Amino acid sequence: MDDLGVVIAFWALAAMTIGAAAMLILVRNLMHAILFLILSFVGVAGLYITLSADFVAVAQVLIYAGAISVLMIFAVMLTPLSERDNSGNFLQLPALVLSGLVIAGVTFVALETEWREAGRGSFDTTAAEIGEALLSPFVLPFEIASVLLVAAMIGAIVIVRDD
Amino acid sequence: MATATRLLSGEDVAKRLEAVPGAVVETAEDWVTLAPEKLVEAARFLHDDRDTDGRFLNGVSGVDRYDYFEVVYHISSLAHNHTLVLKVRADHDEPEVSSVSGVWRGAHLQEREIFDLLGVRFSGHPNLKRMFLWEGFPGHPLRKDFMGLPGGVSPGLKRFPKEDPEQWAGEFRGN
Amino acid sequence: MAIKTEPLVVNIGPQHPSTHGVFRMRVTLDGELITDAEMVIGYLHRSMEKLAEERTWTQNIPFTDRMDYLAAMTGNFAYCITVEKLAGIEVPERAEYLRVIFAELQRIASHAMANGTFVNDCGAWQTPLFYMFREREKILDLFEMTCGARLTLNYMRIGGVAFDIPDEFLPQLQLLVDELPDRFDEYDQLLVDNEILLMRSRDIGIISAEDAMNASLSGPMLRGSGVAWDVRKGDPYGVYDRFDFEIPVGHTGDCFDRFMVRMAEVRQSLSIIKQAMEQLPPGNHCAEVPLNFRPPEGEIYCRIESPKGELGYYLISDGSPFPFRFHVRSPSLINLSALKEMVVGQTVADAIVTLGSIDINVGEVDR
Amino acid sequence: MSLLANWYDFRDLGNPVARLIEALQDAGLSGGWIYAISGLLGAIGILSFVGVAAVINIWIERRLIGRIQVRRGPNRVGPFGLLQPVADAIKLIQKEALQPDNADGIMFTLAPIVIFIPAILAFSVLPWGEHMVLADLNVGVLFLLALSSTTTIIIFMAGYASNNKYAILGSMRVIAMLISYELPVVLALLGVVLFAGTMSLTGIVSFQETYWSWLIFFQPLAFLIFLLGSTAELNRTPADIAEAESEIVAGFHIEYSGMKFGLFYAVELVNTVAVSAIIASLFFGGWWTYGLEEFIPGWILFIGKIYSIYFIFIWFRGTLPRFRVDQLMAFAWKVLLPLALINAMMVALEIFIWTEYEISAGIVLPIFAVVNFALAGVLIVGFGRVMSRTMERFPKLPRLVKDIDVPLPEPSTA
Amino acid sequence: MSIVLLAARVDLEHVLIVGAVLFAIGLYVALSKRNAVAVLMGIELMLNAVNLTFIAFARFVESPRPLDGHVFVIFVITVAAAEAAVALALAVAVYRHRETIDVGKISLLRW
Repeated sequence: MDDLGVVIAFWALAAMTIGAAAMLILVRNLMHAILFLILSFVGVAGLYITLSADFVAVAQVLIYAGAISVLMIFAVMLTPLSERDNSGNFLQLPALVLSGLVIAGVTFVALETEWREAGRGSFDTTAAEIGEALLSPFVLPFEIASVLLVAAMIGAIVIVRDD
Repeated sequence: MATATRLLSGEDVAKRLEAVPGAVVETAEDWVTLAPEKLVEAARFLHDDRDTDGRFLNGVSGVDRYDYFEVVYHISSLAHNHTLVLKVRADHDEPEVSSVSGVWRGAHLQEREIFDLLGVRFSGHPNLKRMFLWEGFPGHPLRKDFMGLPGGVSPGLKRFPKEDPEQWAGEFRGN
Repeated sequence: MAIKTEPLVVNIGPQHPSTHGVFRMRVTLDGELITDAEMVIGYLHRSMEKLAEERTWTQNIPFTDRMDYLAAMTGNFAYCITVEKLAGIEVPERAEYLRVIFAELQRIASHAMANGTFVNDCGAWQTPLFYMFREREKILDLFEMTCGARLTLNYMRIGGVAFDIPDEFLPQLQLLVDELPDRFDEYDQLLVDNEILLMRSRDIGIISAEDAMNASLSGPMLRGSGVAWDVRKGDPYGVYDRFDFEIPVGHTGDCFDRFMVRMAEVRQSLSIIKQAMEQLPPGNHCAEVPLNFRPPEGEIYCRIESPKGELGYYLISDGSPFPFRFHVRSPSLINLSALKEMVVGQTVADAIVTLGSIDINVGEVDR
Repeated sequence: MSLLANWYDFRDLGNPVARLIEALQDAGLSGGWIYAISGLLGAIGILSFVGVAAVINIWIERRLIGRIQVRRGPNRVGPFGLLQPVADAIKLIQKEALQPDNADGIMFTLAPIVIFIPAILAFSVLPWGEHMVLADLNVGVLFLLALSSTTTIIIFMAGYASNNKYAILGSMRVIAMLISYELPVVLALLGVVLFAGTMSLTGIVSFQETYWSWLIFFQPLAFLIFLLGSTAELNRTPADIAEAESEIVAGFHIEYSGMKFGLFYAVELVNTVAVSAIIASLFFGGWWTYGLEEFIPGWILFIGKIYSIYFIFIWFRGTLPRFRVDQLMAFAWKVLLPLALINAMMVALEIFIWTEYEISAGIVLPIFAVVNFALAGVLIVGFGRVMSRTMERFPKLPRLVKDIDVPLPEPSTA
Repeated sequence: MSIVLLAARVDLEHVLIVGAVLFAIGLYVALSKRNAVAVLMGIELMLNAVNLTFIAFARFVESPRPLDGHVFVIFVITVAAAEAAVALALAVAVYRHRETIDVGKISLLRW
């Protein structure tokens, strides 16, 4: 990936994504945290576009920024008597250590592995191929996913139902 | 063509109210005066009685007669198309009349209005609070002697006593 | 087990586009559902009952304009007819007919306003309101032609009316009477055939006939609940017993019935105006009444059918030039008696529609 | 029907840009620069249209609503009141931008600004002419849907940050409503996408050009569902429950004043134009108008179509009362969603028949049009019958009584 | 291999490192926050980081069917949506009984 514009866009979006994700740790208000999470999701979608995955990027915005975050807002608004701050618990230090280890480990692996890089350019179009892939080699997981969605929907309804 | 509403004479009403012994204190040409302690009973009787059918309360009004307060009930029957007038007297210093808002829902607001403007307390009223004037307004302006009372006044808010937050607390409680 | 949520207490009003003035409703919400409602009034209280005790009987007529300022003519009418009954004053025939014509015109204007704002409360973006205003405007033009005022008319006097009608009045009125039925047919098409309006107003804010009577409701609210009662029929005042008209009565007592009763009453009023125009006799328009006349000692309660309901005056005279007690049975206030029962359990949107269908006028609620 | 690619050919403003890019390539600029320059030109074009539209629409909407309401509308400032939007803007800018005491300051300020991003981005994928498209995304339709779903969050942001009960009510309403209306709108567009076989808006327009027919003739049901669904997504009457000024005063933007309110006001107009443009592209052929674009520039035809559809929205606003929240939800879930599902299945069946048996388009497309129109009519009438079963179809008018008639209550047996 | 992250190009390693940082932040949030919704946010961030690496592999690594990574991401998004729905329903259900969604206070294994 050599195009200067795309490289600049990638790093800018990466900075935005990680910055927004880091704000998730820092902000006090849960509602602000959700908004930063949405910003982070949108940033990830932008990263997908720079990696020439336009269908996934749009799906990311549609589902993560448009639906899952709204679900989270619903969850927060439906639990008004609970505390709405975003404080940490006693696991903060171990979590920090663990996170640092994850970054170190993955960076080490990423840099030390010899990847079989294809060196091809960006994809022209992905939607049609994804559709075909979903319906020919991945048709069983596709159907299972729909079953999973139905099961999740029924489960969610059962859990929150008034007894 | 319809005929005009008939106004029952006091004697007629008194005759009907014989079912409630001791209710009628005084019978005038057009109205009867009831004993305060029998008011609700008489009202309930007039409301339920099929011949009188006082299901519709036209209005309740209070009058300051200098020596006493008078609460006037205009009751009518839409089915028989007649109307009758009841009056109840209340003491001028400690005016208190039992509330008929349990009999007629429509008396609810009007009794509040009378309490607000004349200061007649209605015992048994579910929500007896000031309606037009604010909580903490001194005095009851429709009384004839309002101008002579402390706080009763030529206009100007500065002469009213300082507001007490406690008086306001009632307004934000439930009904 | 329901989710424990905080009840949300919302003040609807006093500054709210749909409370028709400075009316305030404090509602407790569970989500969008109203669990409790309390009305807070008095923002427009002008102490008219007290002020009236300091003024002569004639000087009190302008107060009656300013109570229900959307139906000033019927306010005048009720007060004048009560004083006349108290003092036993005979009113000339022509004045009686003029009073009927103006009262019915005022009823059309008031109902047009009520229905326009009702549909506005349902969320129609002011279009029906403007149409209704157009008709009301023509009626106000007629008022202006006769007495020079449009809103607070002060037209009726004890013993008659203040001015005779000008020559061009009757042709203009004829034009209006010919035109209005078509217009209201058109509004029926626009509004009554509108599925959204039906969805919004039917089975909303129901009050049964028995409850309506018990809560002393009157006017279109009582008739909407299915009680065929109209003071003009039941206790004819003035010359109302000479006209042939019908009482529109609703079926279930929901907001739509009240709306439709008003729509139908407009047509009945037009028919009364037509008959009154035909029968209008020549003659004097006002009886001779001294300016500071003293009615005999006594008390009287007299009522008329104002657009909002039964407007009654309870007057006590002690023989002086001033009333001893001046009490108004204001339909707007008493029609609010059942408000809490009607709105609790509904959503906010329905509560607004219900309030709009009651057609209050805060000037008359607070006086 | 190739266009003459002269630089001055105003029939398609994409041509001069293409010429410019060629010239730049000849001058030896790198790809990034050319990309930046062409993007900038397109952005300038879109932003100038959006800006002018936001201003002009104020005038158009107020005048038209005025005509509907038998009044004249603004006619004092400038000829025919044309300068009224300018006066409005000056008034709004002069006003103090109030902020409630306990409002969430940053969110409160950010919301009216951020809400413009999806509104303007929506224009970037629309084809204005044969070569006039800024970003020919091959997932264009999905992109538009994604944009509309983000608007939800921003409106919620505005309502939540205001710290006002009416605003909270409005923003919760908007979230519930937009989530509900996402589904029928997506499914309606699924029918269109299935029929055209592409998600790119350019592709859909060229599909209509290829088969010499607007898509509305094949997708009347999808058109109606999308039109009604988008009134809800746009917060316009009869579905303006989020700002319902007669109930919750102004909903999510009750606390906004001055130019912050002005931005919300403008974004509503811009969004309406965007939705009108989407409808024009998807269902009315975009810039393509049965060969008329040979004589009149395609983008002018497109703007004409946009405003024709915009007129429908204004007409709705001037005529219809508002739904209640639960009625609006029920309408989405019980009427629009099943209809959209049936429509999508029908389209799938038709496309299957078309491709499997290789019938020529000339025979099969008229049949599809007839079938789909018949299906739409049957479904709408049938659903109307089913849904209105609980209530009588026509209201009872008041009965007319000659004389007073009040019955006595039944005598109690006790 | 020189460790120059901000080179004027984007390679697989760079995307992987961005994904790792995102994953680490998500892990930290998921482990250290007290509110159940915040924990869920951390999990969603971790899923996003994984998706990012999938897309990166699809983009850069040689494969006969390079778009399988995208298909995987679609599946992950599907599962994440289902998971979010159920998890938030659980949060609401727990709130109904205990009036809190603080994961530290939901320690009893009975209601």
